[in-house]
Amino acid sequence: MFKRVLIANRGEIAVRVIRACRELGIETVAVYSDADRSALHVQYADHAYPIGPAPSSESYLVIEKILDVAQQSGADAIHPGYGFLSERAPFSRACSEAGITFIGPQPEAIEKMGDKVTARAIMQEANVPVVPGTDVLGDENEVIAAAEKIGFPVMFKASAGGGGKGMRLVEKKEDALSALRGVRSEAQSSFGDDRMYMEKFVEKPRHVEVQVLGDMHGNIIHLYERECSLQRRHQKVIEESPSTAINQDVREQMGKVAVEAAKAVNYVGAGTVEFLVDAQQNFYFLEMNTRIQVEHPITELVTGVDLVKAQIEIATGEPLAIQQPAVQQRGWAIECRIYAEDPARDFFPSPGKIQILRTPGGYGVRDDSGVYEGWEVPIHYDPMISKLCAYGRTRDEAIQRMLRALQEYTVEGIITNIPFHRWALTHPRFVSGDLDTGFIPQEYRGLPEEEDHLRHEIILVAAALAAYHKDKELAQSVSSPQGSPGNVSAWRATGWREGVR
Amino acid sequence: MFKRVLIANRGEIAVRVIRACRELGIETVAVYSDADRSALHVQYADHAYPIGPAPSSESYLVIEKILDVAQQSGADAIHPGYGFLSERAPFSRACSEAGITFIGPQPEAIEKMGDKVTARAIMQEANVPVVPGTDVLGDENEVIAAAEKIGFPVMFKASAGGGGKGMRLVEKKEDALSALRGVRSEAQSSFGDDRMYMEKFVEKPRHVEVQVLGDMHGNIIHLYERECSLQRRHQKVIEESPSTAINQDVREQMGKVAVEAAKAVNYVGAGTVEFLVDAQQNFYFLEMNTRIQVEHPITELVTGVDLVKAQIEIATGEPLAIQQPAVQQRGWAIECRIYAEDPARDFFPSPGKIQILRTPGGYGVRDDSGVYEGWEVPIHYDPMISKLCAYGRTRDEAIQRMLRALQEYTVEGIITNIPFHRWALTHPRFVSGDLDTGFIPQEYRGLPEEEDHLRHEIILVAAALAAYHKDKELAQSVSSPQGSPGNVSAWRATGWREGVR
Amino acid sequence: MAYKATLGDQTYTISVHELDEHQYKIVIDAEEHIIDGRQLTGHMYSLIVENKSFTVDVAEKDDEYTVAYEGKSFQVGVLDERKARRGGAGADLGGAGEKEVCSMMPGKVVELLVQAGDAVEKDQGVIIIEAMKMENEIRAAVAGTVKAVHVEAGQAVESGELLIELE
Amino acid sequence: MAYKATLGDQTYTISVHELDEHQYKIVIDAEEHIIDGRQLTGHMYSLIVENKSFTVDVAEKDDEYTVAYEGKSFQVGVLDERKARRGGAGADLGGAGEKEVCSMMPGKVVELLVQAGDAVEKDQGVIIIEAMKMENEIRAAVAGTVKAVHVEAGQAVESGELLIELE
Repeated sequence: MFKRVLIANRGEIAVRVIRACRELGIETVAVYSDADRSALHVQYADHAYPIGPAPSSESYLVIEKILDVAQQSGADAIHPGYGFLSERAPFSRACSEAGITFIGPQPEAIEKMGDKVTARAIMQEANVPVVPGTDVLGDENEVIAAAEKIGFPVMFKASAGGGGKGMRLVEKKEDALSALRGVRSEAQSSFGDDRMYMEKFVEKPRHVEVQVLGDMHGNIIHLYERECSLQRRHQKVIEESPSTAINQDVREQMGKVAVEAAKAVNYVGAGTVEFLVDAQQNFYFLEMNTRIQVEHPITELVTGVDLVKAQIEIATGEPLAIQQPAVQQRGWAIECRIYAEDPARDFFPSPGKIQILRTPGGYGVRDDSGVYEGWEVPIHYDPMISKLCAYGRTRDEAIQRMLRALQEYTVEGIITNIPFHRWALTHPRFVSGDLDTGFIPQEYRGLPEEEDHLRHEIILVAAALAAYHKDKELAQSVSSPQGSPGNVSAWRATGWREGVR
Repeated sequence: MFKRVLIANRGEIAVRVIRACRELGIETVAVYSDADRSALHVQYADHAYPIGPAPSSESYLVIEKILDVAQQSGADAIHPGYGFLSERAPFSRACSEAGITFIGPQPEAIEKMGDKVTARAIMQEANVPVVPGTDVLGDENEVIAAAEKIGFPVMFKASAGGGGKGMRLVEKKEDALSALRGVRSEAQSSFGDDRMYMEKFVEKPRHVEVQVLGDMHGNIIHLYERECSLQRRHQKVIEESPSTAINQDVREQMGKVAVEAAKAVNYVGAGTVEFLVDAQQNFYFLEMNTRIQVEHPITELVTGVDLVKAQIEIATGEPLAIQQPAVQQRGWAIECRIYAEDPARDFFPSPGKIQILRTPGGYGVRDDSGVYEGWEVPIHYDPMISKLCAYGRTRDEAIQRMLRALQEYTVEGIITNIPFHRWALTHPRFVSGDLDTGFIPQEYRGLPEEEDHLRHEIILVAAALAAYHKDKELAQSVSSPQGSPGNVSAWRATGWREGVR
Repeated sequence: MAYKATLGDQTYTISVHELDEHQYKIVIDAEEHIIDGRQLTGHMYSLIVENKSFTVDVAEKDDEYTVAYEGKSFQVGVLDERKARRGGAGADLGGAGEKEVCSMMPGKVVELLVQAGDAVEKDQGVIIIEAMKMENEIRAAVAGTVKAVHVEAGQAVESGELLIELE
Repeated sequence: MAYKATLGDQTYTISVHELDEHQYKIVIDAEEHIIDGRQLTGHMYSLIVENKSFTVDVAEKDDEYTVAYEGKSFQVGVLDERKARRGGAGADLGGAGEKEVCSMMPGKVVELLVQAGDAVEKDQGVIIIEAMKMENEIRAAVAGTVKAVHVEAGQAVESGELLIELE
């Protein structure tokens, strides 16, 4: 087992990895940018090293700085989390060259899966179903011809794309040329690579992904699926496991296909094979994420397997601790990503100081938080402050438990999307499992107005009482300037209001 | 389903029941004594009613007051939690008479199981193994004769006893008469009933109990066992499920016997059949608790069944939602009861104001708390402030996760037994599962002294920095009396220290 | 004490009478409530009103109270009656506010979409601010002409900072 | 600034030098440490010392600091050097304390096991206090004779309250 692991990340995933290490008796090394000196992951780690200015391009993304700290701190392995350097083959390679274990797949697997066109070809070779589409396309004529052959609607996709960038839906021939220019320029500016290809657009698609684990001894297993159809701007918002999109036959088949996909690149570590599923439960390979996924906790809740620990054990060369037949789904788990954003104002980001934080507890509730009361959520990183998961014996129980947990979850000082989650979880289409990736744009028209007389009364009563006490306090301090302030009720609240907009 | 449930309890179990109700869409009614106006369960409930002075004999134990509130508030059912009125047959009966559903077994089952001698006779009738022993005994001669027949060591037990009261171990004949007088007077003063009986004392006994659920349609299932051998003064401190005391055969057999025991009293609701297990894995019926048990969460974690919800569903007349073959143990769960008591000073109670509370999170950690930061733990009730559970795929994982969670758990202002739990969970006998009910008195000799140079340095550094900032602040306030205190670092801490002893 | 309170677009007359420790009679527009109110800690308060239990967080600044309840925040302006007669804060912000485009969050100016002298429509995007890895377009609340641009691309801005003035 | 600090039965000489914002040099008995220290919130502080990360809670009262770290609390008496020379607080409590039997917790007196004039042995139980449903026997720290009993059965007592005096 490793002696000391460096976590090349921040926020909740850094805390998640630190917890796994602690449970394995491994020391942890945190790295932090100037904006993160007071961040939670720095507190939780045994060791902590500064790595530069707030922008991640000058800190968390700088391979040399991470490796320097690894060497200084005596770390024998690096866990990259997700995002940042987690899917950069050069980083994986640089780790090996520095004699430090990269907790993740080999650079070759990252490279193969990182290039969409290569991945597609490998998958076709391995008989993994892919969305009908093309190889890399050349000039405009070739693009138009390919689109007509596949049949509109089609998706134009950047070959180096990912995370929702460099994609465009083209509904009819007339739109093709401007879409082509758009994708190429976005691909060039975002990835430095303007190659693109094309896929058939799957209508009412659902996003279902399969978790896999592979060890260094050639064993690869899957841990069933997660459904991530609830997305906004291609960012997942709510995930669940199992999926309501597929029946048990398709589920088993999809698991087998995911294992085949991973085998095709001799995959080692934790990875996720993403599929598009259509209304007939046909599924098509979309891409493979060669890292731990944000939404991994719901798989842990349903299968009972600690995926981050599995990653670490695999990286030490241990064979998988669990075999395929022992992997069983039990119950249902849902994850709501708690974002610092305002669902009432087009999801504008809402960084700032968390003045009040009360997290839910009790049975079946899991909170993976990256923040604490009193911390100022910085503007430099993504707005996810926590992942709230609910587990239940049935999907209905998981939904009801999540609603209960959301009700207990109090965050003040910044605005969060908690009210959005409540809206989504009570939407008839969500309740019935009738989802697709267009759900939010189709259904969300802002938060419902709740005209509630009782609610208004409580708000008014609370404000009036606070005002009354403020006045009383003022009156007393005037009449007895030497009076101890401790004798006065402290109804008057200060400070928190500073952070309220 | 019920419309509104009154919870005739306080603390974490009241919060637990409120959460279950909320997830079922049921409104909740809290009751509170004068000491509990600001308690957590009052905040969590939809409705709240005062029921009198702090002593529970004048509030939580007064049947008429509870029923009054039930009627006033329009509650159609009452959940009694554990302790207080939960095992009082007259309360169950009074509820029925008032037309309010008692969420628990019928009064007859409570009565039969509440009287140890009656319960023993019923169990023998049902072929449930009991510890060799006697019926109710008469005069001294009869007691001595019975003890000699069974063979020392024996246990003298009050017929109406429970919860560790009215029990005495008698090792040899010479001790018998004074023990007899002791038990009788304790039984008379505690239960108003001085009848006593006798049992063979099982050496190195382990306490293993089986959770059962019975519905109104005659279905009774078990949800496997919990081991509760870690006790101090007959109070459980750490529990786990499964138990390391028994093998799979014994486990299945014990489950079947527990169902037989429950069937013998036509049991309806959630109940627990407690057994003593000896070193040869013989098990003997000890008693049946006719209520939800403090340690029910570990069964929920291992089986995936929400026991409090099951109680409520059963009380509405629904058949059990789960059948015996579907009940499966998966993984391992441990519960540590967090008590406000000082493990360094003979576990003296430590009520007071909770100045700082930071609870652990992440995968496999469940905290059922009855308190919050800023609350003053009252002197009137039992010292349990929270139940911390850890779940793991294996026992080792559960232990390591619990240690990690205990490390994250911060409570200041009052003293807790968290350091005791760390000691216990790392004790070689605990790690190897070599437990019996004498573990704590045999092994615990106070907290280990950790002479750690680094720790001392950190303590000194923190205190010195705080002193430095206090001095700096004082100097600045002297030199610029009009200066805004906001400009000065707030290193100087106040308030919390008030509660520190 | 008597107050004028503003919540949303409604104004209420409220009076508060202390009956006993923690016990209050509060009259909102002639509707009477008996309240048991306790400060639990910091900004957290427990109110029991006719045996219904509510937990709220309250914060105050300049006679504006923020009350957070069940995951939503509400702004309540509270003035005592004398101040209210004089016309205190919270009356209104005037129409001027709409002509000022302010940042809705701290962040960095990515791009200016208009310059001084440009005509803008209502809801037209005028500036892009980046925060938390997201680019957010800020729009004009009213039609008008750009009078002044107070920031430049690349600049860091605070929440509420004036970015662009229209006329 | 230079201090005398007492932790357990040891006394240390400590000096604190502010190098830069949040950066300090702290010398404990000639051992030098460079510290990055931040107040995170309330009583919670983050210290990074030679790239090791520590989170502690600190509270102060009358030159006595309580430092909570990893679930344990430590008492540190800190005096600046001038005060220390004058012999300030924290020196010692004197032998008198041992002859005073005080309540270790708030609770209720259940039973007095001794009365004025009784001889008591060291560790002899002298009074039973109930708190949290538990009866707790409080013992004499030294042998002696009961000089005065300050409470009676049934009475509520505070933590630290003087119960019985010995002589």
